[in-house]
Amino acid sequence: MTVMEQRGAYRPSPPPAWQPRMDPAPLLPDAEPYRVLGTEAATKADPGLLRRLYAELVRGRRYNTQATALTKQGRLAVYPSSTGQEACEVAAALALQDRDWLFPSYRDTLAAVARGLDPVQALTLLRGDWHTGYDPHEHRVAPLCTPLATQLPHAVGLAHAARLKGDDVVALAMVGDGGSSEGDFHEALNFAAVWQAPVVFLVQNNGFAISVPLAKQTAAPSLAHKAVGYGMPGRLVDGNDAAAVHEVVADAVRHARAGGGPTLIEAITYRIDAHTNADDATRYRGDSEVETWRGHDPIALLEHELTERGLLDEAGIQAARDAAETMAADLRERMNQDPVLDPMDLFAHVYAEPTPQLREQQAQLRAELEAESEGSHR
Amino acid sequence: MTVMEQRGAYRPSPPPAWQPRMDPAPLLPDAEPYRVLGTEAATKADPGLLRRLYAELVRGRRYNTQATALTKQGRLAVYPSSTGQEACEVAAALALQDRDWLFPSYRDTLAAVARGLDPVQALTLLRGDWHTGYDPHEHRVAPLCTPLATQLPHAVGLAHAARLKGDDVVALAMVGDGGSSEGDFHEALNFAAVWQAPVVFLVQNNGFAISVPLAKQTAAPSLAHKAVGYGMPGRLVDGNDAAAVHEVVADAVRHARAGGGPTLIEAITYRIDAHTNADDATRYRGDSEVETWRGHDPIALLEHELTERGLLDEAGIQAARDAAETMAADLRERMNQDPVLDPMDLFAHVYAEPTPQLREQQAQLRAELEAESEGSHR
Amino acid sequence: MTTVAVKPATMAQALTRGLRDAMAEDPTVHVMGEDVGTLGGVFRVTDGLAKEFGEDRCTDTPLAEAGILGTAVGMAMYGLRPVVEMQFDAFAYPAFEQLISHVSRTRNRTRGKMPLPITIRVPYGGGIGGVEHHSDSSEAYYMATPGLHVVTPATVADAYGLLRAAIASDDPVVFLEPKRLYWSKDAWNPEDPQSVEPIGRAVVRRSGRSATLITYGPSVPVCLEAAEAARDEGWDLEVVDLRSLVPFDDETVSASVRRTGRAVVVHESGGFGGPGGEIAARVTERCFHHLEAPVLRVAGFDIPYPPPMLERHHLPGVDRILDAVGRLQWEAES
Amino acid sequence: MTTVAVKPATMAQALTRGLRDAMAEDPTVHVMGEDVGTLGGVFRVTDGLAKEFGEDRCTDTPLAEAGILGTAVGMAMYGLRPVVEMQFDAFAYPAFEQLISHVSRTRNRTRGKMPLPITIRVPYGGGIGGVEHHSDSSEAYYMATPGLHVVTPATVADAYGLLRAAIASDDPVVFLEPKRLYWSKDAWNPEDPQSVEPIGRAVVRRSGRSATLITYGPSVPVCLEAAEAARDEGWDLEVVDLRSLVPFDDETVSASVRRTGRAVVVHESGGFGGPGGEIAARVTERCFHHLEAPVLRVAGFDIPYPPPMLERHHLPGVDRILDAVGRLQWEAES
Ligand SMILES: Cc1ncc(C[n+]2csc(CCOP(=O)(O)OP(=O)(O)O)c2C)c(N)n1
Ligand SMILES: Cc1ncc(C[n+]2csc(CCOP(=O)(O)OP(=O)(O)O)c2C)c(N)n1
Ligand SMILES: [Mg+2]
Ligand SMILES: [Mg+2]
Repeated sequence: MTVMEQRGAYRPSPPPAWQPRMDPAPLLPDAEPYRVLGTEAATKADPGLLRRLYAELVRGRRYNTQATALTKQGRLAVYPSSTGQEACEVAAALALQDRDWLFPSYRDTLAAVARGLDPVQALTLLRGDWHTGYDPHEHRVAPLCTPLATQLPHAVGLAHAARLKGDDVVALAMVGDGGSSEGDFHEALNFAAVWQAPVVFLVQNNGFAISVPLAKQTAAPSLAHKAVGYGMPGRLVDGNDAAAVHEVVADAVRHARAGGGPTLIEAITYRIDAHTNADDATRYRGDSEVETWRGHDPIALLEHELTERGLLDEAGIQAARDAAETMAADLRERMNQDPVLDPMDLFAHVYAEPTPQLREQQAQLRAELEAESEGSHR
Repeated sequence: MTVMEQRGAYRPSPPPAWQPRMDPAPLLPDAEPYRVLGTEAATKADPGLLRRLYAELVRGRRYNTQATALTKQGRLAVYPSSTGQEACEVAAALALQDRDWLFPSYRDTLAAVARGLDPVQALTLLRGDWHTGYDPHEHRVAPLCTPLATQLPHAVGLAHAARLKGDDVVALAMVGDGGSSEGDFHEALNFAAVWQAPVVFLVQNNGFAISVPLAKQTAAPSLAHKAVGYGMPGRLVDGNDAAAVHEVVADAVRHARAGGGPTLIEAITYRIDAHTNADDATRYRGDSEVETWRGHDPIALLEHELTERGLLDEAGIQAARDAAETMAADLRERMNQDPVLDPMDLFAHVYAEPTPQLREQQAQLRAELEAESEGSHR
Repeated sequence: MTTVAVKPATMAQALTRGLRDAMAEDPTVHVMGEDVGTLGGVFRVTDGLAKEFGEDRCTDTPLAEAGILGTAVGMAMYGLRPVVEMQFDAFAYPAFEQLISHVSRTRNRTRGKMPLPITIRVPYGGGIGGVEHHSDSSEAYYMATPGLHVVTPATVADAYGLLRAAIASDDPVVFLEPKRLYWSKDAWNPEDPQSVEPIGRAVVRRSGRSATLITYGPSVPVCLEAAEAARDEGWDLEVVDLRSLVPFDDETVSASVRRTGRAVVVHESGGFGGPGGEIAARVTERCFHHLEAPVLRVAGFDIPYPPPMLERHHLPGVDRILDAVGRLQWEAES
Repeated sequence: MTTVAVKPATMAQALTRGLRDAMAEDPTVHVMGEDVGTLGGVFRVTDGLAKEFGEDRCTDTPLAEAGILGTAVGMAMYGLRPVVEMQFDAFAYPAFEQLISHVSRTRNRTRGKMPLPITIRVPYGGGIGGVEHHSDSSEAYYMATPGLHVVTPATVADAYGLLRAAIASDDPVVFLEPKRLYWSKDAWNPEDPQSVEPIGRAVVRRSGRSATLITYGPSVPVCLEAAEAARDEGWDLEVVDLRSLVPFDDETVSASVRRTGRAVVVHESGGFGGPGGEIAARVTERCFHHLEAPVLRVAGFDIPYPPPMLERHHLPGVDRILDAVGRLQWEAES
């Protein structure tokens, strides 16, 4: 039917009804990051939980300082400290059930440890040993992920698979503010929303991607505002308020588990240390900014709340400190032992069975090692 | 300073002030797609512009039917028709100034032709001839882009470069609803917003990505809602209303040119034909849906408005029709001539200068062609 | 035992059947990709699967290749066996980071704790008049990525057998489907498909004594045709179909070249940095003293895949193969 | 003519100087990438450029490699010469679609109308104790992509010269910077840098008569060391530094191998499907009758790059090179 044939007979109908698939308003984050500590909400929080969070935060901070010290002693190749971000790490991990999965980025050793991972096994990657020193299935912690944002679609796929199987498992995926610029972030959030997969995305907005400040990373009102573009709720939370992080993540996990689909959470926090021990943060930021954030320290915030309310006394603080020191001493001692790696393991897990080519290379290396150990080599 | 050292002296300060970088409200699209035809706004539209749009729409539709016919005659390898989407194609292109750039996808031949490109040159790719049969600099039309959404960062980079140079050039980048799921979409919009680049992103939401309906592509209230997550305004427009598309795109172009940064526009439209001539649309959608949309045909809509208001009469319609037929006849005739391609051109533009390796291969092919033409070959 | 009439089937049909049988046998097999559900894929290879097994088992995904492969990784982590379709060769490129950084390495990274049994189906190669980005031969990228298996069938029976083996493999397999062989037909009985060949074995498709053509995928029929034509020139060519590029069957290939003393590697992918370099080098390492001439290569030119109107000049054809055979220093013999 | 004292400089310093000089000479040269501005890059190669030329000329981009390269394409379309930094080898993978589908092909696609003079700097290779994804040798991917030049310096002077040539090239150049040579020092006068070498010429770094080591980038110093050690075994090895993988300098390489009659290709990248296959194959095609033994390859194993604690077992070292030289069938000589 050409245009001219249409004419005459044609009376334009109204456009096929346009209906937004949902009201965007409830998806939008609040203007202010959600806080619990120092607010009315704190009085409703479970004291046991707060105390547990406190102990874990103290332990986490000690882990960070100990690991950083180990880099100076050459016992770790590199350590991306999460000092200042312990509330995000610990509270988010504790908001999960045992059967849930954690998808950490390279900075999230603490979250993995908070899930029960052995503190030494969590560090094999950063020590220069094999990448994943633990069985991911044991504590349901995926390998620490280095290529930014690439772990997010994995979390979506796993959560989707669990749902298809009828398991009420939720996946928590962690990523940084910088990582939110990667295409994989976009694709993961979109798949999650379309599939209504039980995933929670937690962006730790710590102000920087190495040296690049947030203002060069995004022009959005907040990273949480990205949620509406996928049709999922966005939440903003004070990332240094462990009680608030726990509540917001736990809410999102519950929502996901109940079949409500994914949530995007932006936690506002700050990286107190340099990007890693190898980084020189003075090249891109001033001390005063760091000092301001030290005044909003996640441990001090929680400690203040607990002591003010009589839920923690000197003895309790001392107990947390002692436990942290015990962990640190154990970590130090075990990290001071040289791991024994077998070079022949280079070929062991490239495939289920080594290819003929790998078997040849295996034989070559074996011969070299034998020659070396016989001292007969050049 | 350990936690314990901090204690005592520590009085928690309020969190470092959190300020959303901008009020999200103005970035959000309206709930209803913007319309002009059949509304009060139409009375304010420039009659000359409306008549020009009409002539171009009629020509565009004829181009679509002619090109589709050419596929049946084996004169085109494939043609992705934009029948039903002519208002988006034409009105968007006409909203640009001469110095602006268009970044079309593979479906946007019409937009390129509306910018003045020769109708035959615009079809070399789809004919099986060399990909880009025109000089992109001549009409400032980038090559028709096949890998979805990959042209979007190009548009951002070009607009950014122009701005750095002080040229007030705007880039219009076109993409489909399906393409909005690609990571490149996300990265392009984010770069554009951070750089405040003068780019306009036009998503033609035609309901399908080949066979996949929008509901499997996104769960967002609308694709335009994605804008807020980048910190740019999102606009929704009735993509079959040429006057509305022209106005919304022209507004966004003006905004960009004035230094206001990028805009994301979602045009609601419908692909009346199959994905390409090779596709069988009956496998994934019913006739009734197509019929509904035929009732909201972009040409009929505009024709109705113009005739109702006495801006177009039978003679005017006939004139548009004649012009379209002339174009179609010319296209038919010229497309019926076999293009002459020189096989030696395979090596001409891989690099500025062929590498020694390519020169060897060139010599080999030359020898083969000579042998072939001498009939001496097997 | 009943005898079933053996009717000709196309490669596309054999692939569909392979997917169907795998899904029927193993509920953890999931098919996913763009347009694989309702439409049955642009080549109809997944036709009917969504209907038979439901949309949760054969899923139209959003349009994002990294997302498709990335979510498949997560699904595999939870015990599923995703079979991912990349719509065309060049549209697999957005998924390369997931492929290289995760799919190929997760087993190794986790010391065997997290194998990723993912099959990545890639319709590949030219010769079908496709516009740009629809005719790439990208096997060089996959071959250079340790941790992946790379296979490609040349016959209807292999299409079924190798696909079943790929899906059954506990490792990721890039399964390259030669587009222009989709409609090639062969006597093959879908009701009684031949036993599944293990991945990693080449096969001698034609025996000969003069020289060996080493090839795979879409170039196999071309080489067989060349071998027929070569008889007029007095050459009796052997044709080896590699079937699997990784692992590589050195045994079969070297045995053939030791027998014939001459070899030409034939593939459609670009020559420079392409598969032929590896193959020629390893054959030479193993058969040096049996070689009468250097192993030659007939490949696509080192250019972006050309437009349809010129592709016949680019693709290795019978003449170009025979020219190469002619350059195998036959003088030395007499 | 004044004589200037020639002080040692590191390769990183030479690269910084190369960028600076190019930016000073040509206002269309723009540097962009993650952390290249304020920080000066994680390897400090772009140190000081943002300060000297402003943030518009040396730009910290959002964190998205496809976006970086994709916007660079658009900038090049408008007449700029972007120099893009990929922070580490493995973080270039997200940009592969832009690289393969556009960067390498746009000149060809537009019949020369839209050249893309983009330089892509990729710190690459291992040996620095980097954790996973920080030590890849990905040159095989780039070599297999027609339309790209691929170069890699091994000396301080070449770092400057090749980088200047890359930025001056009207074609896209993948510029591979051997990470572990960043801090290597050489007598090199930044105030009077040597003339810029054209891209595409290999160089004989050490002359010898017994056999040729063909190598490039981070393996050049290793080969020179091996050549020294080989003197004890009575071998006088020639070392050819390719400098440019695309285009490939067949002339220099073949001339050397014809002289010596034996060759070993040495590189850090995986062997299977790696650059060595191509190199060995083309040397053999050209020098077959001069070869006393097959061209051998010493390469990284066909495994994902190992953890730092094991990398020394993976990387081709002096011993492994000498072992290969020893297998060049010297018996044949006597
Ligand atoms: C794909 C990719 N590109 C680049 C890098 C290098 N890199 C490592 S950390 C980092 C910054 C990450 O910033 P953000 O996401 O904010 O996380 P944070 O370090 O602040 O925790 C960069 C660029 C990487 N790991 N992966
Ligand atoms: C990266 C990439 N993946 C897949 C394809 C194959 N493909 C071509 S068109 C198309 C659907 C596009 O849908 P949409 O973006 O909505 O545009 P439309 O066809 O509706 O205009 C697909 C999947 C492609 N061209 N590029
Ligand atoms: Mg950060
Ligand atoms: Mg569409």
